[in-house]
Amino acid sequence: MTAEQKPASDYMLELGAITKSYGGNTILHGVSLRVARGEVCSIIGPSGAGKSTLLRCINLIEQPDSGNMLMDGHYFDLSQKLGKSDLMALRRKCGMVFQSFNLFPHMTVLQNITFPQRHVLGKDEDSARESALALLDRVGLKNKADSHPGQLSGGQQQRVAIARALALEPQLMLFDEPTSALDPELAHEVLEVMRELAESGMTMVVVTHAMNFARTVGSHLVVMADGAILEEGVPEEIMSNPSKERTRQFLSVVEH
Amino acid sequence: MTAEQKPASDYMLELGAITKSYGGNTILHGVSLRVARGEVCSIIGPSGAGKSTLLRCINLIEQPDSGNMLMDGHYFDLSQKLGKSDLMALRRKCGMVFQSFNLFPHMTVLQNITFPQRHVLGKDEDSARESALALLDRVGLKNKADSHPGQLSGGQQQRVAIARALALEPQLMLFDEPTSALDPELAHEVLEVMRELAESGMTMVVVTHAMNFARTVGSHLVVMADGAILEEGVPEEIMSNPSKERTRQFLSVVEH
Amino acid sequence: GGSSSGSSSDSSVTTVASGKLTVGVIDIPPFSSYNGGDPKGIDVEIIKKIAKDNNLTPVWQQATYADAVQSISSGIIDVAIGTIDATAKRKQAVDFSASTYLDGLGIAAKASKNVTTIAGLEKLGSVGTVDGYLWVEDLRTILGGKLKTYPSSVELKADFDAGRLDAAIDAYGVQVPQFKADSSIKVALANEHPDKRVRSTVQAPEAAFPFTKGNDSLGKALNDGIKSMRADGSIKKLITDAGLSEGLAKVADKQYVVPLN
Amino acid sequence: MQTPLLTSWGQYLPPLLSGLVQSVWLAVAAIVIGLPLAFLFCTMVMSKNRLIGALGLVIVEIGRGMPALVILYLVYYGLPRFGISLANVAAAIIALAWNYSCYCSEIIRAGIQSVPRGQLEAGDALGLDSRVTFLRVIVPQGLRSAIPGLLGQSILVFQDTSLAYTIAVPELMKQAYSLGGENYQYLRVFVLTGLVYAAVTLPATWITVWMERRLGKSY
Amino acid sequence: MEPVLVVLRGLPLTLLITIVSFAIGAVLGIPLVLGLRTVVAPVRWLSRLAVDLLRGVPMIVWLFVLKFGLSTPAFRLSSLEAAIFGLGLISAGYLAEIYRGGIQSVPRGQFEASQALGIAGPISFLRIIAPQAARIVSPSIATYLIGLLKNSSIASTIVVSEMVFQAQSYARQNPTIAGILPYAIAGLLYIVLSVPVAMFSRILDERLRKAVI
Ligand SMILES: Nc1ncnc2c1ncn2[C@@H]1O[C@H](COP(=O)(O)OP(=O)(O)OP(=O)(O)O)[C@@H](O)[C@H]1O
Ligand SMILES: Nc1ncnc2c1ncn2[C@@H]1O[C@H](COP(=O)(O)OP(=O)(O)OP(=O)(O)O)[C@@H](O)[C@H]1O
Ligand SMILES: [Mg+2]
Ligand SMILES: [Mg+2]
Repeated sequence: MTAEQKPASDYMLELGAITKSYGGNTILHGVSLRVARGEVCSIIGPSGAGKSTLLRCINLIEQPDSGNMLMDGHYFDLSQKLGKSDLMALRRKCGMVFQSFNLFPHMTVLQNITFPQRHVLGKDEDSARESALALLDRVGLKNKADSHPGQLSGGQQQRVAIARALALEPQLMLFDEPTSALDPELAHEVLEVMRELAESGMTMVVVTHAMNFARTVGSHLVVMADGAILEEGVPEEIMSNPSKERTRQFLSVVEH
Repeated sequence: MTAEQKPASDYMLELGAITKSYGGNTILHGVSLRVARGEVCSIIGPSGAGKSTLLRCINLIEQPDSGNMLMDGHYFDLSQKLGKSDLMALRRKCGMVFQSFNLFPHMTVLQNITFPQRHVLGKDEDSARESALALLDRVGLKNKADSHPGQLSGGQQQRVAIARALALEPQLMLFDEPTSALDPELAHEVLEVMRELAESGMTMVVVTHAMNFARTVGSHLVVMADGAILEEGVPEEIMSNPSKERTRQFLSVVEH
Repeated sequence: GGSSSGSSSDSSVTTVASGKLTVGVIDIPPFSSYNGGDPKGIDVEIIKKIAKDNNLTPVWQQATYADAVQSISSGIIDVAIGTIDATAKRKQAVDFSASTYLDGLGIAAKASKNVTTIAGLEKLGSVGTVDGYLWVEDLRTILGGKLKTYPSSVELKADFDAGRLDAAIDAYGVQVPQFKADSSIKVALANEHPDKRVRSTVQAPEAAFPFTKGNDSLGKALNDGIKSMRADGSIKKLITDAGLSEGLAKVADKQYVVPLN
Repeated sequence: MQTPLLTSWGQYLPPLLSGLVQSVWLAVAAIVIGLPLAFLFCTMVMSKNRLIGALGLVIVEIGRGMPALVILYLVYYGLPRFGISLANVAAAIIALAWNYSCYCSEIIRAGIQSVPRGQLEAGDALGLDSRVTFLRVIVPQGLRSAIPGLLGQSILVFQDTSLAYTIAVPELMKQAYSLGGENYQYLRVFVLTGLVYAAVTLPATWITVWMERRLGKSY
Repeated sequence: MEPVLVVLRGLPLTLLITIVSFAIGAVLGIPLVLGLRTVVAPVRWLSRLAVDLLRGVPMIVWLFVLKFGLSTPAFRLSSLEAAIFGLGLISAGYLAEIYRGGIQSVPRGQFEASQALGIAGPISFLRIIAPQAARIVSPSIATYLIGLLKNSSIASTIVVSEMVFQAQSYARQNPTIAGILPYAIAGLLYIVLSVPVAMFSRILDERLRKAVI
């Protein structure tokens, strides 16, 4: 057991020098990051910077090579192989939303949400159903409960994916480019749901190219390039006055 | 033969009341449009508006149900089944670039460009190779000539796709959301190539969500919704002062 | 022999390939065996003699039962050999020569079981035989579900060897060499104890050569040859040389066709 | 002189149909036994344990590598040498089921591998137990894309029941040979037999195509 | 030792039937798959029926019907010809279906891109679609080839002396030996022959999965 209960700190998430390589290729060169409770942390940066890899390391879809992590008071030594119970504890605390939605296509929208509730939280059918419907209502899709994901637009699918992640009552939500597969209008409806979520106080880490969202909703902006954090701080400040040339170059392109 | 030679007009493309339906579903309700020579015409509008369908009707990947078209002096009666020679004439005049690149994955970058030159224009190996390399140079990818598309980034692939379409020396280029599958930086490099192309005097019809491109490069903006043109005119004017509520709503979302 | 009718041959017999007798050889020793192109067996010797007497060169083709029969109907071969019995139904599709020898019903069983009669079979658990023999239907009436039928002697014997069958019923002549090396198995000729319920034991089926329907010149040649070999004892000698009982040579005067007409 | 074709077919049909019943039941039994086996072999082949994986591979490759007829002979005539003596129907079912399950195992594996990786990751991210993810998320989707292949293989196992005639199972092909041996009209008998097989396999194929098309559409 | 030699004697014919009928099927499968995909409805239905009949009637029956049903004094197939031709036709049916699957899994965009470039239908099919489809279906084709190798044994029923026929014939001519032995030998030989193809197809499959196409 590498996880121990610690007194709750102000930070929901503290990453210490996380490294990750594939084959001989080092993708993350010791990334450290602190995300405060209730904060919306946006990560931006060029393609291949390692943003997705970092997110996947946080919820341990990929096991980092070294580093440590403190999530909501649980400490993880990432250089050791983590046990099942550690993984379970971590995943109960943290939900994830993918660029390509990854809804289960063979289940209805409702089942997509109740299934993990029942198998992870051990909820019974009725209470899972009840909270699933409440969540669908929250993302504006109560009337689609019995549809299959294939019958929904991309924007609707992504909203279901958010509801599915929320169903496990996570403390932290990770988003990996949740809108970049979507048309502007559909992206907008997803960003609106995320904005409401942020307003409700959820701690969020969001990889995104939606600069407007990062500026207006985000309270913390992280710029990554080449497997490291280039700079971080208050979004408005970095956007108007980046300290690194690489950031300036990237921002000029993203904002056209 | 439904195509006849007419004296060259100021317009590269004139569409007259084009309609198209799938099954019983009418997608285009009589679209008319004129694109002047050397003009960059941007088409914007919400998902499902029929933008892609219109583009596919222009180069006749889909045969419209009715309407007519004058392209670079060739007249096409679109309510009749078009013969092979009409289709060939049309496709020699007009190149197309797709959202998903659609390069031929089993050929090298060079072969992707020389293959249609040799089979459509009947060029010999050497001259095809020479002009292909010149085009690759133009899109900044001469050094990737012998790579396979799978080895390139999305932005590089799309630039090759542009070179491939240019290889047939078209009078008109059609782009269907050429950057929406790309990360901002990669999108930027493709938009740069398109900007240069426009500056060289190519007539272009571009379906896009890149408002900055439509504003700065485009000389003509078309807003589509529900299978019809909502409004059209000078980009800056429409963007700053749309005449239709639907346009206003769409613009507010696209520009965040 | 007779007057010459073929232009390119000096045989009076019409055959598929003139001057040649194309023979389908079914592997069923000791009656016939392809033997890599140099066929051996009782039927082979009879055919060789007839071919020689009629100025025909025998051409041997390896055959299976179904393939041989259909090849005769389709005019691919002239005649098939391999202890085949004549029946009225079969005569609608092919013609049969005069009978060559008796096809006795053999019963092979553990010597300890001492089964030598049809009645003895009824006490056993399971009995196998080969499809196509004339006794199959009669046996089925008596034995019902206890009777299993196999595509050829090979499968029958394999199953008997595997111990699933208490008795194997096959042509007596086939069983004698099959089990001659195994003293624990006794092969009995059921015809020595006729049982009315199985006609083949009352009057043994007679083997004959099927040939192309309507080829009368070939029929005559076959009949003449067989009758003369029967008369001069050469068939009997072939049978005894193969180690079989000479009783098999005692073919009745009237040809036996099932059902008897 | 010759009986008219249709009259003789009329006479052949009853025994052929009784053989058909036997064939269908052999095929059904082989499928009912073979499908769970296919899952077992597939999980073995896909297992992370190298030993189990290798064992699975050997079973599957032998099952696919030998003609069904040879498997049948080995099971029926060979096993008694090791003291295992099976009834002919049982041997036929086992041989067909083995052959069938080995092919199906590969079809299922291909189906499972065609499920996008994102599904596995989503299961992980939701904290689902990896067994739950595999059984409830990956397998149902993989099976769906495997269904046309499995149906096709089931049609083939029905045709392969014809091999059971060599071990004296009175199925359709065996009835055909018996009829042919009785009246020497093999060609007529076989043409009718082919039609009887087709009467089952053609509709079955069309159902497969129809299912494929339905499954091709989204959920 | 002798049974091994006898079965080995059938090996050349087994290989000949397998290879030639596979080649016939691979070629005839092309017009069939074009028929399956044509817009001309009657041609499409006929192709469908042909493919389904070829696949739906057991090989044993096809071979018998080909050898004897087509037989007239003027035109006659020898056993070997009937076996090769019959298995070739049946393979065409199976391969046409495999081809169809491959063509369907080439992304639509590839058809549209060649159309937009004005590349003529036949060239686009041969040079753009077919090579991509071929990569997709090559594992299925390898699997089918292994199946065909084994199914060539059905030719024994119309007296083609390939391996199983040799095994059968040996068993029949030597009634005293264990009838099962030659079959076991033949079975082993089939595995020996098919394992390399299976391995090759597995490697090919993995390679193509990873391939930077
Ligand atoms: N499973 C893997 N095996 C090997 N290399 C990988 C793997 N996953 C990612 N990489 C490499 O790691 C680097 C960073 O990838 P990552 O997906 O984290 O970038 P990103 O910042 O999310 O980029 P994008 O904006 O394109 O999504 C890339 O060079 C990628 O090729
Ligand atoms: N082949 C087809 N068959 C049936 N309906 C189609 C077909 N292609 C397009 N449609 C329908 O036509 C409508 C317009 O589609 P189109 O792709 O032209 O929209 P679009 O404006 O390009 O949208 P997007 O921004 O999402 O690309 C949509 O409702 C779509 O479902
Ligand atoms: Mg990423
Ligand atoms: Mg579109």
